[in-house]
Amino acid sequence: MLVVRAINENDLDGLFALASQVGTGMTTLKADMKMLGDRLATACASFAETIPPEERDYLFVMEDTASGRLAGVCAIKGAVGLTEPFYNYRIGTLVHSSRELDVFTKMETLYLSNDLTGSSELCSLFLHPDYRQGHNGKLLSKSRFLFIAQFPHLFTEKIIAEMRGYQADDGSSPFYEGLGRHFFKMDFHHVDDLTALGKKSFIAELMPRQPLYIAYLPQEAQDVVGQVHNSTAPARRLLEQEGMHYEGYVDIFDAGPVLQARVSELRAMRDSELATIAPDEDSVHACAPASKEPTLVSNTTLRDFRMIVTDSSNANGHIDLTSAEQQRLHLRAGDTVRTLPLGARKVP
Amino acid sequence: MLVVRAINENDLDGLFALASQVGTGMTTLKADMKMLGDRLATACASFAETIPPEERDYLFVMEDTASGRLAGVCAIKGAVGLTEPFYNYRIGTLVHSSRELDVFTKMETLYLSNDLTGSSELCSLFLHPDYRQGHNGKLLSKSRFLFIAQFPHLFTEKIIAEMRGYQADDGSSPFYEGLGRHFFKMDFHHVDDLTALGKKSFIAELMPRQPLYIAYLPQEAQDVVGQVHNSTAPARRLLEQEGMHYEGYVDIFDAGPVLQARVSELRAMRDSELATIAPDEDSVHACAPASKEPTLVSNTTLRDFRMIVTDSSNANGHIDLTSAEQQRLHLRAGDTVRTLPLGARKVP
Amino acid sequence: MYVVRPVETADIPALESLAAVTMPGVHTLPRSRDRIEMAVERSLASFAAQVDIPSEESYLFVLESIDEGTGARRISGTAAIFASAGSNGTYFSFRNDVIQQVSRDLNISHSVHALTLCSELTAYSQLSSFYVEEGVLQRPEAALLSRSRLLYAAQQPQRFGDRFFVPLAGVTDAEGQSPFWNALGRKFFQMDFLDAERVIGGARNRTLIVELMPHYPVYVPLLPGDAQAVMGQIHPSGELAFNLLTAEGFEADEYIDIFDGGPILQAHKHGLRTFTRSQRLRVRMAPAAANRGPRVDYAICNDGSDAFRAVTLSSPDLADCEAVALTPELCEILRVAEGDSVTCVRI
Amino acid sequence: MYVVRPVETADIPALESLAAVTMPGVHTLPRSRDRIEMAVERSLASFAAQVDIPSEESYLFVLESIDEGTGARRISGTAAIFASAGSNGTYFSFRNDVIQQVSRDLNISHSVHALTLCSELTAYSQLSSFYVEEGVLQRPEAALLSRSRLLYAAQQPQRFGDRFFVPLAGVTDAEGQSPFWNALGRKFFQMDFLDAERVIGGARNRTLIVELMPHYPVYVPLLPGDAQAVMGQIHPSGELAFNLLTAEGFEADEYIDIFDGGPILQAHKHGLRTFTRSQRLRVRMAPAAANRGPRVDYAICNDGSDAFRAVTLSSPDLADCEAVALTPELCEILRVAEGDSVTCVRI
Repeated sequence: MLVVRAINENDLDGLFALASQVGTGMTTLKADMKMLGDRLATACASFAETIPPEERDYLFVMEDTASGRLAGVCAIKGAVGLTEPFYNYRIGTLVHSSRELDVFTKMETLYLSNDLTGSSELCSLFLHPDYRQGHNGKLLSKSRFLFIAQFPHLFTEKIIAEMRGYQADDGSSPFYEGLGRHFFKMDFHHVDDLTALGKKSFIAELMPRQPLYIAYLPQEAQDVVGQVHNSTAPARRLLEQEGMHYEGYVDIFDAGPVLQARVSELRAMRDSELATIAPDEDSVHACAPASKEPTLVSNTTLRDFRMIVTDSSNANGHIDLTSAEQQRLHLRAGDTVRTLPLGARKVP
Repeated sequence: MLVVRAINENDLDGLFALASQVGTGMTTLKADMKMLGDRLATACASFAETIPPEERDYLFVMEDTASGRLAGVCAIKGAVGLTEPFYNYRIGTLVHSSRELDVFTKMETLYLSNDLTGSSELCSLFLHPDYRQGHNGKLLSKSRFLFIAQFPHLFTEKIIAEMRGYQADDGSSPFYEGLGRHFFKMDFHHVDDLTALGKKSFIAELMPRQPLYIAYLPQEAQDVVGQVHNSTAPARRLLEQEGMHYEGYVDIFDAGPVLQARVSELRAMRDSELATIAPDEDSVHACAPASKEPTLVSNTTLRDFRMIVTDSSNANGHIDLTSAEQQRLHLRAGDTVRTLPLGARKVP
Repeated sequence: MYVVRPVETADIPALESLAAVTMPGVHTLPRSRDRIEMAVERSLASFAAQVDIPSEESYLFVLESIDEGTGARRISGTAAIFASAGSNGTYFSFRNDVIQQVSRDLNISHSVHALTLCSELTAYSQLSSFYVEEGVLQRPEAALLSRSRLLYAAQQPQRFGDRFFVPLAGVTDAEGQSPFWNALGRKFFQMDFLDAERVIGGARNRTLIVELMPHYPVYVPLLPGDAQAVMGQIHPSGELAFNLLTAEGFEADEYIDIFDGGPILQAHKHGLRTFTRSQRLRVRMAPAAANRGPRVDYAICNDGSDAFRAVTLSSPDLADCEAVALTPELCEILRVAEGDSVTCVRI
Repeated sequence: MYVVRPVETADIPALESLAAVTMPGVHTLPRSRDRIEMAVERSLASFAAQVDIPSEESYLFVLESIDEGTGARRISGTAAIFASAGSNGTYFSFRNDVIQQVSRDLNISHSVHALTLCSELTAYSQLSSFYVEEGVLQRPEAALLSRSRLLYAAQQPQRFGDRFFVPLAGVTDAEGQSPFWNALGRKFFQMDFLDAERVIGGARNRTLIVELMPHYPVYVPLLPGDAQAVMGQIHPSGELAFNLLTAEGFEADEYIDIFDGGPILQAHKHGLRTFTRSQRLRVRMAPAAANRGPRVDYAICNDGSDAFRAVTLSSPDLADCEAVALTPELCEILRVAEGDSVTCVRI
């Protein structure tokens, strides 16, 4: 059975094994023992609240409780862009019109911006291929929203997630080829690696500073602005179900969309509820409503945050969990949990 | 008793009488018979659906049914900026940092933009001083959200409302004095009048085009960016309760905030529900739940849209309305209404 | 024989027939009878005006050929100079900016070329409407005509700015399509190049340019190859003018036209040979000298206060001379007499 | 008597004591022993170098006074020229842009002044470090020293660019506060003007400028009045240099310094008197002439191929002369002999 939980000091080897599976394309999770070790230390300090909220990096792992193996990982950064500038292109609109000529031209523009500086970021989501089935992907991705709903005071007003941008079959980025290459004069993957290493000052030095009309770009580049990589489309849908939206910010290299939301408007903030674990009695089981859909359930402890998906659901502030489920949450009957229906409620 | 309803051909004199009370500061509602007549004609065509959605201008009046007098007015424009450019300043962030000097400077910038082009706009809200009491202001302002919830297909994805910006006691705008005056070289009120008359091409011609660092402005101007006029603060709060947010767009002259929302995320879209008017029988009255708060109720007819506030509430798809209330809605028992609790539900 | 002189009312019919044959690239030469008349009238008024500060004056010169046998005269070319470009507005051009990009971390450095809409040429004096008949193309009189405007400007500095520029037509294909326009202006104007030139009347000082053209620099590497290739390139019809002007001291790389990307040559008068290398010499009347020794071509003009006239002279080097020998015929054409001063500059 | 010559290693102690007394405005003159030694070494290497393309060379000249009685020599001034500004990076400055604003509807037109961070002065040759002792301020030798750099550049064009510029220190108050810096650079650097100059070592070519300074034009009307007032204004200490340079042909309005807003004078060499008005004359050795007739001051230098030397000469007008009379003493200082060529230009 699976549980998503706060990472701890003993997870370094498991994390490295996972990162070894990631391959290229995820710059924040490289199979580098030094980098992962540093990150793990930051994550432990984050859950222990020994570093300030804006420096925190909450790293969660999905553990297969049967084998102890790590099946996946995901993270929330407390704030981005406070030590190195965090760049995006923002898509704006400029209208050029002349009454004299009866011409009205609406043009989209790219502005280099650091607007998202200070936002909390969802990142580093990776599920081992062996576990890509059932609700596992949803559990892993959505666990972060339940965490935020339980501890909203730890986060800034805005939460974002950068989505990997569109790539052609040969792995090239049409957006990069149409724009960035002219200024960086190096391969897309090389640029990507440099940013992963935190060497970002070259962006300020080499990137065009003036607003760009998108219409100047080659058609192939225009077409992929805000488009995700094919393999990222499901992840995007999950986040959108939770209330995150593409609001016109894209990656400066591959034009992948940034999804964003106000924390207060996340589905989890509206729809998650506290509940008490019902006593494990037959009479209780009998009264529990027939569950229509799975529910995410977490404990309420920052330091040992744990979350599962269950077929039970919250009925008037009570939820019926098996003793195995209680054990995975490190809880028992009478303890408080936070619950969130796994699927988004349909807007009527 | 009051009803908010779609304007009709017979309202011109009443509208003029209202507009005469408005005074300066609301550029879209001037006591000018020609302008008001044109606007009324557009509004009637809008409710009759004889012009395309993006050209529509839904104008609502609040009528005192006892006297037939018009007590207030408000409007929703189908789309802004499609014939004349619609300008705003967008507030962005630029980070200037140097590792070498250990300097990290986060600067706010103003970008001249037409980003909100095509959004639907809430505008022209005015309540006659004689009626500024009770729930009247809420009824008038919020009526528009119930209309949108009933007819969401008529609106674009984004809805905005421009709020009047901060003014000093002498009526001057510190933002305009610190910025616009250098480029327009004329009085704030003169500039405002010109935009009201639709003479907007001077904005393209005279406004600085390059992004501006807010830090360059005088402190008095910096302080009022995104601040509303004192008298507009209550109106701002009403809109914020309905799910509209200040997202960093301000007026180019007085830096008043633009509130905006995705239509799908408005409170009215989530929380309004359809109901059937219960038969007017004593037994029904007895069963109706004790109302905790007033409810907005509208009919469901575009052409004769009417809305009231009542002390009843929607109980499992039924609502109990007095015959006088039914009459004000042009409905009777068994007809369908849309209901929305007047106050926002508290987020738990 | 040829002489350059200010245009006169009697030249209008000749100008009209000239306009009928000029090439498509020359967009500054008026074509209709009405516009030719206006240009001539404006020139007459300009030459006659008392000028303290250069403003809307426009001076039109013609090259007149004189048949040495019959004395018959005909117009063989035109050239104009506006006292102050964009004088009733702003003269817009693209400035060629080079943005240096240096990355310390990556140890790389390169420069990026960008075009910025600018109004810096406003109030420069603008040379325009240069045209000579085919028969004159290879002759020194082509240079004489081009340069006469500057000789006049050197004599009458209060009528002109300290800086001069000349827009030359850019590259268009046989159908009148401009690759530069298609990549840039078309996206904002939503019309063909020739249509745009027509609605704007060839002007570069109109409000609608601010309304429609891009406010932010255009990064050249983002433009399609064919548009990049024609930036700063001249229409073949402008080659002669280009060569004459660069020999004069004009520089071509700083500005290009906002519509067709053609080069705009510009110079401070200190950089122009007509201003820095011309000599004032006394006239010595002499019969045509026997052909002794090497000769060089000079542009020679009278002092212009009344009636400006300029001619070419093939003469021994005048470098260290105090006087120049002119035949009585030339003296008559130049309207000078023995002992008068003339201005000479090597062509 | 005074002579201008390239700096020598033996001058280091004298330069050090000079640096101790120079005024706060002159930020390009090295102050510490180490930096003075580096500057002298670099100059020696530069004069000695074979140069095809101007690069990191920097030439330092000194003005030496020679006591006519004792023959004692002392250093009375310095002046330098960098072959290519920002040669290991980009030379940043603010360009003064004027944005024309015209509204057809409102029938109004005005211009707005904006400062744009630009790298256009990169690869210009840069004059700097001009300083003379108080006793020389009123003497023609001040002009001689300033101009010697250009005389040398005119003789050795391959060592320099075609364009030259000179940043002059801007206005600061007694506490070293710069109103321009306080309105602009401070907002990005978050430190005092003098601290910023210290960390950047007076340079204008560093990556951190790109990282910190504004990328978008600064609209001048938005700056506080005191910052606007000092834009393009010189520190009082720079007045002499300013006057000498503008007399030479430098123009002041196009660029200002990004830190203190001081003027940056610039010119194409075609616009500089040293390049356009200097004469090559033969040396005629002669005893000091009796004082007959009006005299004018000239700067005179040898041909500089070996050891550049320049002096002033008060002489009758040399306008139409082929030779210049020099005393044996001057010939010795200039290291020329009867019949050699020297370059002369009026001061």
